[in-house]
Amino acid sequence: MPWNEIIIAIAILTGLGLLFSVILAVANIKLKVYEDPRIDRVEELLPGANCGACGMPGCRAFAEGVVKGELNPGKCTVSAPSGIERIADYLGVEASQEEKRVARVLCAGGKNEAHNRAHYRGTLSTCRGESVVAGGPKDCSWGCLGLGDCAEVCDFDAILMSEDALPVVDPEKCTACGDCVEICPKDLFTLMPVGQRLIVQCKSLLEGDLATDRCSVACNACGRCAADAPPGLIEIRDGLARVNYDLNHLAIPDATKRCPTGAIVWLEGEQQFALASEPELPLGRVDEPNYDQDTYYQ
Amino acid sequence: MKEVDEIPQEKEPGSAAMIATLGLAGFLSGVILVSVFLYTRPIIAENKAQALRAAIFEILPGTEHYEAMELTDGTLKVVEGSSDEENVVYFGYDTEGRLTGVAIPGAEPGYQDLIHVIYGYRPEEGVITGLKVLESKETPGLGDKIIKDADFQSNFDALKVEPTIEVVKKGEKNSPNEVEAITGATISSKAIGRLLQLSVEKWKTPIDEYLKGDPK
Amino acid sequence: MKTEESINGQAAQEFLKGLWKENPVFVAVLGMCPALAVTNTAINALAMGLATTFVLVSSSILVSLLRNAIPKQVRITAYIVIIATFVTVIDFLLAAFFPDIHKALGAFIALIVVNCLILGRQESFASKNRVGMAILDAAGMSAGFTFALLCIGIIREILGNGSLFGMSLFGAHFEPWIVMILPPGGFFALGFLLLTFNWALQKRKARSTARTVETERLP
Amino acid sequence: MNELIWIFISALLVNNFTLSLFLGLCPFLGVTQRLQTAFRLGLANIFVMVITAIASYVLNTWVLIYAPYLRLISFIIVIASTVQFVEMAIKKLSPELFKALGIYLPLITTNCAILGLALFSTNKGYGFVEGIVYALGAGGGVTLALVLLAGVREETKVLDIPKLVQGTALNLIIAGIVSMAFMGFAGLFASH
Amino acid sequence: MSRPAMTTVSTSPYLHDTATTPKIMWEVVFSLLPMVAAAWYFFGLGAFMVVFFSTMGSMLTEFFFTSGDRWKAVRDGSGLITGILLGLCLPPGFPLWMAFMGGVVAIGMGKVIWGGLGQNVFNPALVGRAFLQAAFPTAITTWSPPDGGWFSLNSGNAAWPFMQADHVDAISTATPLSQMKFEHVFAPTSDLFLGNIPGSLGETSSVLLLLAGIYLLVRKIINWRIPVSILTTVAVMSAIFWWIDPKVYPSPDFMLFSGGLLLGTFYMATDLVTSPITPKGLWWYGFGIGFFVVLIRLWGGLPEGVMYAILLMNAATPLINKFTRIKPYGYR
Amino acid sequence: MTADFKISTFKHGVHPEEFKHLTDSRLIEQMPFVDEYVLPLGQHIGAPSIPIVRKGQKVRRGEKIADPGGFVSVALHSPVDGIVKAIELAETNTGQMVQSIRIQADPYSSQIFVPHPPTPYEDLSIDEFIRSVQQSGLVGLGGAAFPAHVKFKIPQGKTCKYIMLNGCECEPFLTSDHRTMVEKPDDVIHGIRILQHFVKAEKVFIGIEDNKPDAIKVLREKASSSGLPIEVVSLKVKYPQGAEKMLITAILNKEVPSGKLPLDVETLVSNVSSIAALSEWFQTGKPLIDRVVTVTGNAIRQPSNLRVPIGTSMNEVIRYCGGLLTQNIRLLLGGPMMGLVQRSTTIPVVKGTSGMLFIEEEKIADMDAYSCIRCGRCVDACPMFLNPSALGMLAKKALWEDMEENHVMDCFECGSCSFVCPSHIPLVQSFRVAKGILKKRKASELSKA
Ligand SMILES: Cc1cc2nc3c(=O)[nH]c(=O)nc-3n(C[C@H](O)[C@H](O)[C@H](O)COP(=O)(O)O)c2cc1C
Ligand SMILES: Cc1cc2nc3c(=O)[nH]c(=O)nc-3n(C[C@H](O)[C@H](O)[C@H](O)COP(=O)(O)O)c2cc1C
Ligand SMILES: Cc1cc2nc3c(=O)[nH]c(=O)nc-3n(C[C@H](O)[C@H](O)[C@H](O)COP(=O)(O)O)c2cc1C
Ligand SMILES: Cc1cc2nc3c(=O)[nH]c(=O)nc-3n(C[C@H](O)[C@H](O)[C@H](O)CO)c2cc1C
Ligand code: SF4
Ligand code: SF4
Ligand code: SF4
Ligand code: SF4
Ligand code: FES
Repeated sequence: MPWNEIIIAIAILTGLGLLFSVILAVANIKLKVYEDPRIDRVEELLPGANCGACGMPGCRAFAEGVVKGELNPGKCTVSAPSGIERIADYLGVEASQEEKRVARVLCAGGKNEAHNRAHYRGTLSTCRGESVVAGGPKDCSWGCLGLGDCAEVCDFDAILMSEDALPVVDPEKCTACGDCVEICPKDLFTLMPVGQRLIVQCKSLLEGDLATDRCSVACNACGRCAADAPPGLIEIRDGLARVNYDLNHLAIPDATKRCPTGAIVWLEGEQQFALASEPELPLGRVDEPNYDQDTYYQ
Repeated sequence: MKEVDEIPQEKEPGSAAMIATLGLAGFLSGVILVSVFLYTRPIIAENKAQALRAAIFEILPGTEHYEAMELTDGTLKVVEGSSDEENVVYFGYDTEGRLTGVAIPGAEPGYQDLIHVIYGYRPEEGVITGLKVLESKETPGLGDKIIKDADFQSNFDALKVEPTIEVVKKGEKNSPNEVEAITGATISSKAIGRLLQLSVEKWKTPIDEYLKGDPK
Repeated sequence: MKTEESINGQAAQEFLKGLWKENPVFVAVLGMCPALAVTNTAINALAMGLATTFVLVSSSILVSLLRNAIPKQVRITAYIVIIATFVTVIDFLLAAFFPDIHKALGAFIALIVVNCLILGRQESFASKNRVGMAILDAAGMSAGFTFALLCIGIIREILGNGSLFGMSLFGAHFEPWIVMILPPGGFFALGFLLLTFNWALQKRKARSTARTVETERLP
Repeated sequence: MNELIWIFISALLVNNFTLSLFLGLCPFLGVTQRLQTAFRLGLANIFVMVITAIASYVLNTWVLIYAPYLRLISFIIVIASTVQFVEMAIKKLSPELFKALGIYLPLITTNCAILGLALFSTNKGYGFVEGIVYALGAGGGVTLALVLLAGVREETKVLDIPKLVQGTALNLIIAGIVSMAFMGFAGLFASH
Repeated sequence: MSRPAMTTVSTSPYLHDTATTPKIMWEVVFSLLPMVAAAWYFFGLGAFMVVFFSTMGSMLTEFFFTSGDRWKAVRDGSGLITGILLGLCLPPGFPLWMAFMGGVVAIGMGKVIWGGLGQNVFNPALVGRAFLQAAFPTAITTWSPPDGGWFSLNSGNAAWPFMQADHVDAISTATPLSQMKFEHVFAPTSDLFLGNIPGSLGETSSVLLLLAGIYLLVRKIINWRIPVSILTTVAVMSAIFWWIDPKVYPSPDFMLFSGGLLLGTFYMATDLVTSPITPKGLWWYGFGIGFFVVLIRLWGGLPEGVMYAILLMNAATPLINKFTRIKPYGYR
Repeated sequence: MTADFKISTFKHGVHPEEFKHLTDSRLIEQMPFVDEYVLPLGQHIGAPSIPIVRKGQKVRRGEKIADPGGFVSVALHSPVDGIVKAIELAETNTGQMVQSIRIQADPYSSQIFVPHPPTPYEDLSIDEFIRSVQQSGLVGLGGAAFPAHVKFKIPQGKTCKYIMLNGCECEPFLTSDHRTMVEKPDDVIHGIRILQHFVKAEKVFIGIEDNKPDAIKVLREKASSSGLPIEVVSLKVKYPQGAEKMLITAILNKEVPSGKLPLDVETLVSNVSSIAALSEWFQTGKPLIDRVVTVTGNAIRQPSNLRVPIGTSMNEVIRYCGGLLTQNIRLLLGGPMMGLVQRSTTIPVVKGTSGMLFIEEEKIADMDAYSCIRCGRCVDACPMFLNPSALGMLAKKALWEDMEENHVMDCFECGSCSFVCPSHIPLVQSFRVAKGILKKRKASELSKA
């Protein structure tokens, strides 16, 4: 047996191991820097492949971004979906809870209710694009142009365009990020607490027939809702019914009953979604809801 | 989800644990590696030697055994085992102990990277008797014809090194010191030519001197 | 308490995910260097796959066994030592018993150490799971890796050399597409494989969504 | 001097680590979404490569002469620990530098290009200066490849790339085309 | 209430220049026809067939793989340019099936994958050509000399698909550039100028190329900065080395008129889509191409580097655009 | 360097066909009075005016009917003798419904404006002058309808070395400024005299494109006899020569820094017609109750230059000009390059209406759009030296922040880039969109902060 070689080999490796572990141990004590402990936790939940597929330089950097809220855990394409969920849940636990707000659309004049005044000819078929050309083809100059810029911009797929070419917000998916508020050229979105159920879905300042000539569901400022509602809740100002949400607790569906055009509505069912927080997920869930294979390849 | 909380909150490991772990890992790995190494070393050495032997027998026809010689301070000395490989050549002898030629390894940049070859050289006649490419990254199907192309290889059946080795286009060879290039791989062919020329220049004198001093 | 069946199911899942759903090459885009560098022939691809399998499975076992003993700060170094040991072992073994393959794979055997896939699996799986699961995971991942390498290797060898596992396919007059065994060919082969998979997935998705729409329409 | 230039050019262009030797592809395909990130990763790469060249020279000269077959494992231990140490040091001493470069270090430690550099330069028998020049060339080549790909990828954000192709598939094809373009450098300065 | 008649609205401006993208493309196609004719004249029918097959390859790919309006894509003429240019940078005896495949790769990998016209980063014709060069290096460097027969077909042309060409009649000659590189023989400039030399189909006649280039410049289809900077860089750099050692290094006029430099300069480097858009960027781009051409020609392993130089600078174009932003009015 | 031989211009820009021959030799006619006038309260940039009349109230021609709604706002006057019929929402040229005063003309009135004696402007203090201009309802007639008095008030610490009169009228088709210069050169010169009295500039330039030699000639004659430091500069015909930044660059060879005003390069730019109107206010007391409008295009029977009372319905203008040649037309307010397309012809002429352009719908070719081929024509056209190609591609992907970084906010929407783009990419349109979103974002950030 060439003991000599054996001893050298073992000595070299043990020596290197010891040497560097000492260096690292010292460094670990001397060069310690405080960091948010959640970063470690998230890093642990990540695959640790340091592959960079998320666009960040390594898992730790990604974890930092996630903890800071700058990144979506879903950007990690290597992690199994359940892992991503766990991270989201881990961080979600610490997120503060207030009443959920959602985006509401203040126009009900889809293509069947509100007609166009002009043909638009052009290759930029977006609401924004049309709105800079004579304010858009729609006769009602406040109304939704129906080309779905809002649906396009929503990162959470919370907006779908209805057959009537009107956006429909899914309150469950909406995170009140405000992107749709920003994009809509007609300023038709507002973010409001889900508890506000009495909504005037019209922004037209025209009164009477002038309003309803342009759109069959416009608010014509007849004042019936204001009469039927508890005093002070609804006011007619500048040709439009306006709900005073400071008195929201007084709101009742009856106010909408006599509206001749249906411009004021009481949200119910799917559109309402009054639950303040999401229901508890079942423990140990490993299924993959809505998981999209395509995201793997992005 | 509650699962998260089940992940044990590790307490800060002490430095001693770190040092011990790595030291131990090094130790164990040393043990494993040295055992595998000792077990495979003779086999690998045998493989290598066999490959070398095969190459030498191929480029020095009639060789029965060979001897490694190292160039130190301008003179050739017999060496045992491995050594600085750049300066080692192999003297081949036939069954009767007559010199069949010298196998000389060499390397030169080709189209992609260094081309490593070993070639047989007969000092008495000043001819190259064969060439084997040991390693090349030349383009498969093009530059790597220097390995397989029979026409190209036949250049080195008896290539005169005097006055100098020249590379010419295919079909233009008309004297024994010329190498016919491979069409479409002129660069690789030229690299071989250059390699041989430089290598012969380097080795000719020491070999001649050695043979003069040691007439076998 | 989990039932036997669900454990089996989970085990099968751990193994299968590596083959397709979390395939290291096609999906996670890990271990790209060997996947492209040594896949110019099918046989090299297979050999590389098997060598990686050996290293991945053995080191996963060890890491999983030692997962509670290794301090956090030095875990990467410790894993690397483990991996490097196994790589050196397979390097010696190949050199001793398959010298040709050893030569063809060249430095890329040594580079298995730094194959992102292997360290990644230790970090994300073996160090957090029991040995059984770790083995299954490693085996699945290696199988997926080998499978992917083989796919690429087969394409590149057929097009770039007109042969498969060294057997000539199209006769002597075939004009090989040399580019396929050159570096760009590696990129192209994997690129077009991914393209094809995307296409197939999209097709399948289109079909399945078409079906759901139909069922929705039923009363 | 000529020799050094050849080593540099060869590692930078002719035998570009990423595009012709297939080393360090994971970050090449992963961390090239943004130009700035890619460039910094490249710089960090150069840095680690130089450290590696030094470390491997030290190991080769003073340690591994006794047991050359331990090369792989010794290299990897030394590189991994040194980089980890440097990372800690930078983090402590200069948080800005850490933000700019340091966070890329873990991504590189476990990267083929680094170990490849150590192994290749040992195989080629490079000395100290040659080793460092080789490291600079190789690191420069990796940076070049990273930056080129990142530039093109940033551009693809404004292009109408079909959905089918987006992502890795396109990156690979871009890499393939750039790699074909780099084939033009083959044999550069070799015959002179 | 009766509704007013619907009017039509669209965005300003309501006046437009007469140039349209298809018009520009077709004008380039027509300017290429003399080159095709010259190729036929110098090399015979085979040369035309090479151009024809590469064009068919690109047009068919364009048609079958374009998503969206495929007729519109085919009609705009840009695929035709790609096909013709690809054909023009292939050697005369090139197997037709390879030329066809080049067209497929050019459009498939160089254009369709990127989303069609205007979206590609690399010059499609050169992607095709680089692919062919890497796939079939022997075939693409087998040059037949100009032979003058109007209907002569080279036996290389007729190889079966996917099979090797057997060049029975191929008296493979060296192009002026490979003579320069491997034998240090420099062809006389007058031959280079008129086109009586072996080489790719479109590379041979400098006179025609110059005329076409001037036409494109005058019509403002191509940006003058690109040819000016490329040609200046090549001329200056080669002049310096020629002055150092005229035996080893070729003269500037040889460098300018040999190989694919003029074709590349006037038609390929200037491809609108794949060249930078900022004025300063165009200078850098041209300089880079010139520099790489000289580098590869003088010291590289390959005799010709125009294609690689352009592809490399194509890859750098997004970076160039980014770092040579135009300074807007009011920021100076 | 004598002024006579210098032909100045700016860099980049485009050369659209001019079509000025349709109206450039037609004298300005007075548009007859009609039954009803609609006067939107927000015809100008800035706060809307505040009505001071009630429904049913009688008003006289030239009587003030609305006060300025703030400093950046002007008064509004009745263009006719008549009765206020309503104050209600009415559609205007922006496509928006705006509060407007509707006046029923008195059919029995002679509608004669009784001139006041000239105001002795020399006696006014600068503040009185500014207030007086604000009361005259004068806004810039060059298109933007920016309250003129705001421009005339040189803020503390700023100096104004040059006054520059913009007589370029670079938009194709339009000739209203041209005719004003030719027919009312004295008003222009007198306006300069008044303004010069308060501003005291070193030099007054009148920039005129050299396709209006008659205007150049007559103004040069008048200028030389005026005793004022006026130089009439002949400018190369190039669009958008009339944009104030381009005008300044052409004449002074200076650039207005980004986000800054001409005053930052010590210059005051005003349209020639605005200055003529200024002179009228001080000489006769006539506020801005009418303006010259070029009615032109291939779809109107009688292209003309008309002096139209503000508030006249466009339908009436069409009727007066002999009607439309076809029903299928497109109406643009302003020129063809920057003009605003209209959805209907029932809107009033407002202070900013410099031209009404009727184009046959069939003559507007349907344009196939292609991807940007990066031909760089837009880059060579953009007078602001932007990169419309890059901006257009960013806009397509809704990358607004990147567009801001690429200076989209400096774009003044001249349309040169869209004009030259061979791929017919709706460049300006998407820049308007981007600017809209960015402005909205900034506003919401401000309100949050
Ligand atoms: C992809 C590719 C690979 C090449 N590989 C080699 C090679 O391995 N060896 C070589 O000498 N030339 C190689 N070449 C260079 C060309 O074939 C070159 O034109 C040739 O060497 C010139 O020789 P010729 O004068 O016989 O045509 C390659 C070219 C390309 C495009
Ligand atoms: C072959 C050729 C070379 C040119 N060289 C220059 C030149 O070196 N410098 C230059 O300013 N214009 C040159 N021009 C003119 C330009 O095309 C262009 O007309 C000029 O730059 C106008 O720029 P501007 O519109 O920004 O004023 C050249 C034109 C051609 C056709
Ligand atoms: C693209 C563009 C073109 C313009 N063209 C003219 C023009 O031809 N004549 C003009 O008087 N003003 C034109 N303007 C408006 C001027 O920039 C400037 O606002 C005006 O001359 C100032 O005078 P005012 O306030 O009296 O209108 C143009 C503006 C832009 C943005
Ligand atoms: C001046 C000019 C040069 C062109 N050059 C090329 C070329 O070299 N290769 C090519 O494939 N297409 C060329 N085209 C066509 C077209 O621009 C090209 O296919 C686009 O890259 C496709 O998106 C050219 C077009 C023009 C107008
Ligand atoms: S963005 Fe506004 S206008 Fe467009 S569809 Fe949505 S709500 Fe309607
Ligand atoms: S864009 Fe944001 S606020 Fe609007 S619907 Fe989507 S999630 Fe809600
Ligand atoms: S003019 Fe049009 S096609 Fe040309 S670069 Fe500009 S946007 Fe692109
Ligand atoms: S519209 Fe804007 S971007 Fe286009 S040319 Fe005019 S200023 Fe430039
Ligand atoms: S395998 Fe080489 S970097 Fe990942």
